[in-house]
Amino acid sequence: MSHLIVMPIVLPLAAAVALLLTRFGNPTLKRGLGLATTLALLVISIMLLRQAAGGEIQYYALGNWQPPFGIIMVLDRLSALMLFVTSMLAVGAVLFACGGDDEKGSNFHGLFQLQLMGINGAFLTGDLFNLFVFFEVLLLASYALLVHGGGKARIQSAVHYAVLNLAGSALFLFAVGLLYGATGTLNMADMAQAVSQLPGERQGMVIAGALLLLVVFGLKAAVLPLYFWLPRAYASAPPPVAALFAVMTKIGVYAILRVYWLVFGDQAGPLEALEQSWVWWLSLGTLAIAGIGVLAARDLRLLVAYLVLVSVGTLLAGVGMRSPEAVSGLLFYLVHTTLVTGGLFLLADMIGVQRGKAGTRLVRGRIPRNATALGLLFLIGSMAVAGLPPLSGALGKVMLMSAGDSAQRLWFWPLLLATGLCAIVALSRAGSTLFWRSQASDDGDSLSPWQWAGTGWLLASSPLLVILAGPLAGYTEATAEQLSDPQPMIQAVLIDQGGDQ
Amino acid sequence: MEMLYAITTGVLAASGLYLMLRGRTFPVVVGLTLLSYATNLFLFSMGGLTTGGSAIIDGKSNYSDPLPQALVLTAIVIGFAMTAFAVILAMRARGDMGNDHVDGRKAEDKEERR
Amino acid sequence: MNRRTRSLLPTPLLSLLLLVVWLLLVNSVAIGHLLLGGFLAILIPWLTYPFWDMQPGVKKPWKLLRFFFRVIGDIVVANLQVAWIIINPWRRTRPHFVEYPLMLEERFTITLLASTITLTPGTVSANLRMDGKTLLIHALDVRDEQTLIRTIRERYEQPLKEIFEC
Amino acid sequence: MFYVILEGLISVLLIAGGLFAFIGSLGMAHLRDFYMRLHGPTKATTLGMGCILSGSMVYFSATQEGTHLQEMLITLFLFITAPVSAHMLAKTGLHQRLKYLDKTRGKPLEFREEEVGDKPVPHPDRD
Amino acid sequence: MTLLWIPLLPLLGVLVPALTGSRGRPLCTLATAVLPAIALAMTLAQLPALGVGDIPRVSLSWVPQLGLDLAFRLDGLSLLFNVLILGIGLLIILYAHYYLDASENYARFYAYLILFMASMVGIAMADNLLVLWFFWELTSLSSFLLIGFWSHRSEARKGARMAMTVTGAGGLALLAGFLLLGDIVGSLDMQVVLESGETILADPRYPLMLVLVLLGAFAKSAQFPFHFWLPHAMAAPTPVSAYLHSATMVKAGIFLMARLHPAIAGSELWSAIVTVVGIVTMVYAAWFALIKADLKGILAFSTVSHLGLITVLLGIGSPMAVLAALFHILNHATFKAALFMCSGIIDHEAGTRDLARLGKLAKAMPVTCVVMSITGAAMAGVPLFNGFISKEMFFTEALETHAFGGLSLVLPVLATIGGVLSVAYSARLVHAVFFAPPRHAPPKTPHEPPYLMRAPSELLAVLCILVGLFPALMATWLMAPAVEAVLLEPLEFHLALWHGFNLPLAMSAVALVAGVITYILHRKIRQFVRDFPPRDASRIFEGVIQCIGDRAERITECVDNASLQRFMTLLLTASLVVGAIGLAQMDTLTGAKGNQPVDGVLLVGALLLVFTGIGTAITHRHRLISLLMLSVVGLLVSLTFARFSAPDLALTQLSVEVVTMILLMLALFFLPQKTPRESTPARALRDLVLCTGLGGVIAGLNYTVLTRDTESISDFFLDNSVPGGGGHNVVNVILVDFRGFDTLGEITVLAIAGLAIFKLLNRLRLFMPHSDSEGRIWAPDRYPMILTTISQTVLPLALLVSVFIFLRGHNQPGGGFIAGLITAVGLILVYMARGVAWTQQRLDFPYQPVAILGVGVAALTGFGSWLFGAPFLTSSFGHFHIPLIGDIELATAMLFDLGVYLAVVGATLMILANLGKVTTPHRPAKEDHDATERGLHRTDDPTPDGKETV
Amino acid sequence: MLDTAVTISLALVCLALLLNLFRLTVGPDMPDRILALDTMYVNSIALIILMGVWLNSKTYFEAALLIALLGFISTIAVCKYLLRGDIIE
Ligand code: NA
Ligand code: NA
Repeated sequence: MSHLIVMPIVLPLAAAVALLLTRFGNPTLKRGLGLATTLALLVISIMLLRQAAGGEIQYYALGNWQPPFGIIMVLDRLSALMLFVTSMLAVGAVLFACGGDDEKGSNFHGLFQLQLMGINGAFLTGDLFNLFVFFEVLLLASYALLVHGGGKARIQSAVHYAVLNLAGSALFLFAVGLLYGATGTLNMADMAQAVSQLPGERQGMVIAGALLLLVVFGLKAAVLPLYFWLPRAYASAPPPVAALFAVMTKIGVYAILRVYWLVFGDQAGPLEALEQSWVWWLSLGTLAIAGIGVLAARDLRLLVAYLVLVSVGTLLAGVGMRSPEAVSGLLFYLVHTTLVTGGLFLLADMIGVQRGKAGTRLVRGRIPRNATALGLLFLIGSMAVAGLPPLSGALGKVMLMSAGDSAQRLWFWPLLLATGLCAIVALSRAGSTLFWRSQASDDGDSLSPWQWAGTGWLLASSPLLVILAGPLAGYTEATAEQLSDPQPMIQAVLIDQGGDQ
Repeated sequence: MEMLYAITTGVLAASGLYLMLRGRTFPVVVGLTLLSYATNLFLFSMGGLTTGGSAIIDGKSNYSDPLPQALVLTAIVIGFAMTAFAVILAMRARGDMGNDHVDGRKAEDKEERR
Repeated sequence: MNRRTRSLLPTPLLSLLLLVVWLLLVNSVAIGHLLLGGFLAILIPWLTYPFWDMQPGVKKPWKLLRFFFRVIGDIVVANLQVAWIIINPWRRTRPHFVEYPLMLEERFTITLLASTITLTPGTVSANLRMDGKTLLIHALDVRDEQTLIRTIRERYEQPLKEIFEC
Repeated sequence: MFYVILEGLISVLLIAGGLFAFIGSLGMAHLRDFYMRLHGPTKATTLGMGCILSGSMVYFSATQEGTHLQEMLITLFLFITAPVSAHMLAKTGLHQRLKYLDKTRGKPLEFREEEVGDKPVPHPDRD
Repeated sequence: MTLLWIPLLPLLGVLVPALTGSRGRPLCTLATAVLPAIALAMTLAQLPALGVGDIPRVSLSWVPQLGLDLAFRLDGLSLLFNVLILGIGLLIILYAHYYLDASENYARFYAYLILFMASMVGIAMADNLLVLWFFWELTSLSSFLLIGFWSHRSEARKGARMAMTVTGAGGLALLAGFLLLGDIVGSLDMQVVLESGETILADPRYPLMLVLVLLGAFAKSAQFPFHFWLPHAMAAPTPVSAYLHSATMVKAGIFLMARLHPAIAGSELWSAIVTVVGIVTMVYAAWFALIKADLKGILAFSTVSHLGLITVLLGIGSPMAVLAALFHILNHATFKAALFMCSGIIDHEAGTRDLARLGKLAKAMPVTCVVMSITGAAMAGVPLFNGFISKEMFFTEALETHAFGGLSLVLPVLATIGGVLSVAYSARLVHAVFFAPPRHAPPKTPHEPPYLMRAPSELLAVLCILVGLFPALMATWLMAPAVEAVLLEPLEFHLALWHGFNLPLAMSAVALVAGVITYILHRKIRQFVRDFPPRDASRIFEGVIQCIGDRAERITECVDNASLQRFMTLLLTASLVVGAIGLAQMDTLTGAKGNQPVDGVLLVGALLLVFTGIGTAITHRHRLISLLMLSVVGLLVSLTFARFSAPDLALTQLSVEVVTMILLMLALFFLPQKTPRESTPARALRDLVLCTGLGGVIAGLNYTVLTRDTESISDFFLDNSVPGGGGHNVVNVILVDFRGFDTLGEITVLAIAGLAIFKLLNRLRLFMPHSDSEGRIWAPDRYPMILTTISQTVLPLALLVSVFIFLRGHNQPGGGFIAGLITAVGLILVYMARGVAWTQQRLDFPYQPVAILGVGVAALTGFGSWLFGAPFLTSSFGHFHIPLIGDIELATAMLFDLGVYLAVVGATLMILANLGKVTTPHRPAKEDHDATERGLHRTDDPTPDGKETV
Repeated sequence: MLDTAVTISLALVCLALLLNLFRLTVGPDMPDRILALDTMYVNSIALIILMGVWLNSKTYFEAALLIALLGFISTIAVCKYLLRGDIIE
């Protein structure tokens, strides 16, 4: 019996407990523990990735209570991939934090591990209410991390972020309640089963529940009318936190994929693809508004935040296409965009620190002391995020563009390309302002090697993704295939109850 | 009875939501609490309304649905944690911004930019 | 601060109270519950000992019992009187703020007295002045201030002083 | 016969309790100043609760096995806590110098401006 | 495999300058040149294979899902371009060695240059559409870096951004075009694409695809109307201009048209678009070349013009036109690169490129003068130089095409006009610089540059002559395979200087004569032009970008106005819409189960709830009243739970209620006591409508669920609670066993809340009012004696009740959570009654570790099951008989519940006590003073005062 | 007989609660409202106990116990708030 599946949740929890038991400990020790745990999570996630790559869907029944009664953690290709992305991102963020950001407030590493626990839990769980619980874990941890270090902007954006998400949590509960009331179960696979045999008199309840859930996930993912919390929150968050936040919107995307491809898959009859038109049109709107935001941003961090929004729009458009090719493409793009935007948040901070008073504002300021290295990283990051070849963004975009039918392309291509152009314009303007349009100067805070390591780790992933594009695309393709047929999942979880036990 | 219950839930939710739409942090937090009461009542009722029973195995048969109860219990705790965080965040925001507007604005420029 | 050494049974009265409460809670006098209750009755006072002021010992337990029943009786009578005041709209009330000079000196006994006054309908201990020497009482319907003071003194304060302070 | 008497007893206790609770609240609702209203609820807490709890004790002792004295605990707890509430409420009322009926005799120190001597201070909210 | 090294070597070469940069410039230059030189040699080595009709190709699988292979080919066209790119590139490296100032970062410059070179080679050799696009975009990027190399200059930055934007946009269009093309063909493989011309032309998506591809090509090759970026790219150092903007990058668009010629040309649409755009560009740019005053500006516009010429030829598309196009590519590259280098030399030596300040340089720079004259003549199409031959061929093709029916005559006319202008600006270039007197003196005294700086241009000038004289000998070996690659079949042709007296020759003659005349008149022309307001493309472009940026900012500000109320409105509206949609799907609101009867208590309860719920909202401006209303709602909700058979919930709700009230009041102290009236009536009404709507939807959904029966998984819990979970209280068994994982998450949330709040309270600035909202100074009595005395009685009782509630939780209502809250409330009461200092002295354990320990204990219970080979959180229980005490049941779930208890106590105290603590040291000391003055002495204040008056 | 008695008692307690609500709403001063709240707590104990008798179930006893033990703390807190502003000082 392998406990590996649950490790991404319980390991950070254990580490967090160890880290938090004393409020004031040796910072080196804390860093070491935080880093070691994060690296261990990376190793674990790679092992899980290899396990999942085989195609078998495994689950882990907590408390040995079998589904649909107990809570299960499900490992399929999708969840393994998300775990992997998270731990990759986390390594970069923790490395960076060790450069000094962790000491700017209390309990950074402990909270960071708890945040990881929440995120990993959200990716693994096969139970809708448990998903709510993990959402709350990751949200509260993110509130705490968002205000790490304090400052007006952080507090202000935290108010918006927290209040909106609290309302979202309430809506989540309404949705879970409705779905339980209509289907009598909380296990998502079981719910899928129940939806396929749903009497007509309860259809409206399921629709309302499912769409409310979509609102909640849309809020997390930051889709058009619900994205407003994102730009300021991300722009003001402490850099390692902002980096980790790069995966937060993806949780929303993941949740949409998970719930709607499983519960409202082809077995759902009239309820199949319930979310599709909503997601599709709103994602296009998001893409458009994000592109405008990218052009409007007068601050590097805000710019990156809007680029995150662009990636959300792009990803959700992939979800909205609702085809296996699109899912494959969006997953590839997801890996890329998460790591790269995370790296860009870190980089933005490094640049801001070195520019003194100008900070990350896109105005004439002094030239960063390590302009060459920073410039190179900025170049890599910008190219990747703008979708310029030969970096990973281009591949992801091409994969998404190749998916979808011609009616969808008619909308998607122009928007995607236009936002790409917006990104190019904005980033070239930003780059030329930051690295060119400035006075040279020798002062400015020096950067810690940890910060270089963290940023480098994340940005280097983009070229790496290009080199490994073949295998990764193969994996995402298989993932999409696995996702598009809910039957094996239902069987693995419900009928084949022996499972891995 | 069910109708009465549903109306009550709806009214509580509406009141909470109305408060959440106010422009100052404290009413928003109060609204949040009120909304979570409504949410809990809603979630609780998903197992049906049982009179004179309980979810305690005692040989009688009038059991209420224990699962929603457990869920609501969890939701209550989480709601408390969230309320606590929100209200202290409101405090902090007031401390940092000098006013308690949800957008951190002074009272003067409140209305025109919504 | 004067942190006293913890003895095994620092406050026997409290321990007794806790044991009784425990047995009432579990609604059983089984030996197991007695043992557990006894254990808790010792453990909890031991744990909360620092939170207690110096506790006056009960000098005359039987007087305490008599005091208790007297108060119960007074409560019943006063209840009826006050209920009559409330439901009879023609009855004229004679509210009065009475400043009651305290004889008692211990915090605990003062609290007991104030509580007793409040529990008896018709009078409420409204304020204990910060010097601890005067208790302001609001009475719903009294004919004469001095009578009230005398009654309280004789029926409650004197016994309490005897029970705890002498 | 015994049960009829018992049932009667329980009924009387419960109704009496309800009545006292009601009268207490009635007093709280219609007496004329805060300090007088404060007297109302003491009824509910003392005799009202006492009657209802006794009724319940008798009822459960009669219908279920064993004796049921747990309700005493509620009375005990109420006797401990209710006076503090009332006391604190009265303190608050005095602090706020809530108006009392003119016919109230005795003018305590707490109401004498010249003794307390503080003047209103602008509240920082009015910014 | 050697083929792979040709693009790869230059790519690796990017690192060379970076590595050798510190070793001095000569070594760096040399080292940088090595790899491209090898690549050039390897390219030439493939020539024999081409001779026999083979096309060397190499392909590595990359992303098969996408049809993307790392594939390269080296056909004639690639070869031609490789020779240009690498050959001229090497010359440029040499030239740049001398051109750049000593202070400049040559290593970086070389790196950029090589990066560019590599991407161009990649374009030329790409054998997969996507690979081509990859390198295509890389050229945009590297040219961005190169143009902006002198980053301190504003025009360099602007020029770079403009080039990036225009070519980047074109690149995106190209991508769309390529994907469409790939879709039409079914493959991205270049060979397949080239062989599918007929399929492509027949496809309905062809026009769209064609436009997209051409957009990319035109943007890159600076064709009208995308020409404007190129002159501004001249802000780059001259080696860059010479390389990118004459010889190579701008040719990428041309290359693309040539490359895809077999696949996408051959339609009328193609000829129409390409020819028209080409001819317009040619004339239009030539005109501007004539009136520009900047040396490089003239060259830039002339480049645009010549690119237009080549475009026209490709648009005409006949085999000979293709040949002419390719030949002109070669010729243009040689003379224009040389011209740029010369202009760079002049700029370098004279310190200016402004024609007004240059003149009579023939004496000071004789060699440069000769070189520039030769190459200028080649550009003008003077016989004996290479430009003449290709231009002659162009005139021939212009005459021969009939693509435009009756209007076909327009083409040769326009071509001739272009020729005239071309001669005029060439003449002006040479004459004004070297022979005419300057109007102002140049900043530096000009002299010849070092020999090796001149050498590349001299070499190119010689080539111009040699090709001009012996075209067949000099160029056929390059042209033949190139033409074959474009036409997909060999073409019989003979390149010759002399074709006899014919119409094209006449056109050339006209062009020469009229050109010279035009030059003589050009001052008047320029005078005429000056009357028009100048339209600087850069300023317009910047203006447009700025305008777009501002507009974007305004839109963003307008949409995202940083108002939480709007965001919340949107969120709620979205919920309302989806909820209503769901509700609308219900046939009947009331389900089969129907309503149970209502009794009076329920009615009163509902009435109270509704009343206080609405009351909370109505009274929200008086915050404390609102809070009291809320408290009643909490109480009634717990009564509701009790009423509907959920004692655990009632207990939990009650205890949470108390803690919440304390919490909210603690916080309210630091907040305004009243909310100002802010909402306009319209707004309040809107909110009211929205909330009523959403509340109605929620009520409706609740009602639909309540009146329908659903079979659920709950029976399992009822059945297995005792046998499987060892507890009779099913709710508790679910919490600590069946769904213990939820509970673990839940106490984690609670602990995190504590941590987060600790963070928020750190260095909190406080607004501590010294009076209440009515202006009353606070009461002096901090710790009312009766309260303190009672609190010390309640605490042990609360602890006892906690133990009771905890121990019975598994079988009766209760459990760790409620027990924890009761304990916490007991302690909070002590805090309230006796203050922080007093309590803290007696309660000297830190709360954070307690909370975390609780989470840890719960987690450890989970790990414990691993020892028995069971999944995380698997519970076990057993009944034990202990003498005297009797049977007791012990379950691991109890341990878990203990963790819950600890976490709750710790977290709650962490929140409340920390919050309470915040105020203590800050409290104004004034009050104590006042209290003393008023004679309200405190005789028995238990608090050591010293600490508080800090 | 018992049923009637319980019903009458319940009705009286409900009426009491409504009267409390009246006082809570009209005030006029904060202490009045707090008093109403405090009384509501006590009356709800009565309600719970009566419900227990009505349903012949002791399941709700702890809820009543808890109100008796902890209910006053809200009242104390609000009073302390009005007196001192800071309830934990
Ligand atoms: Na429980
Ligand atoms: Na739970």
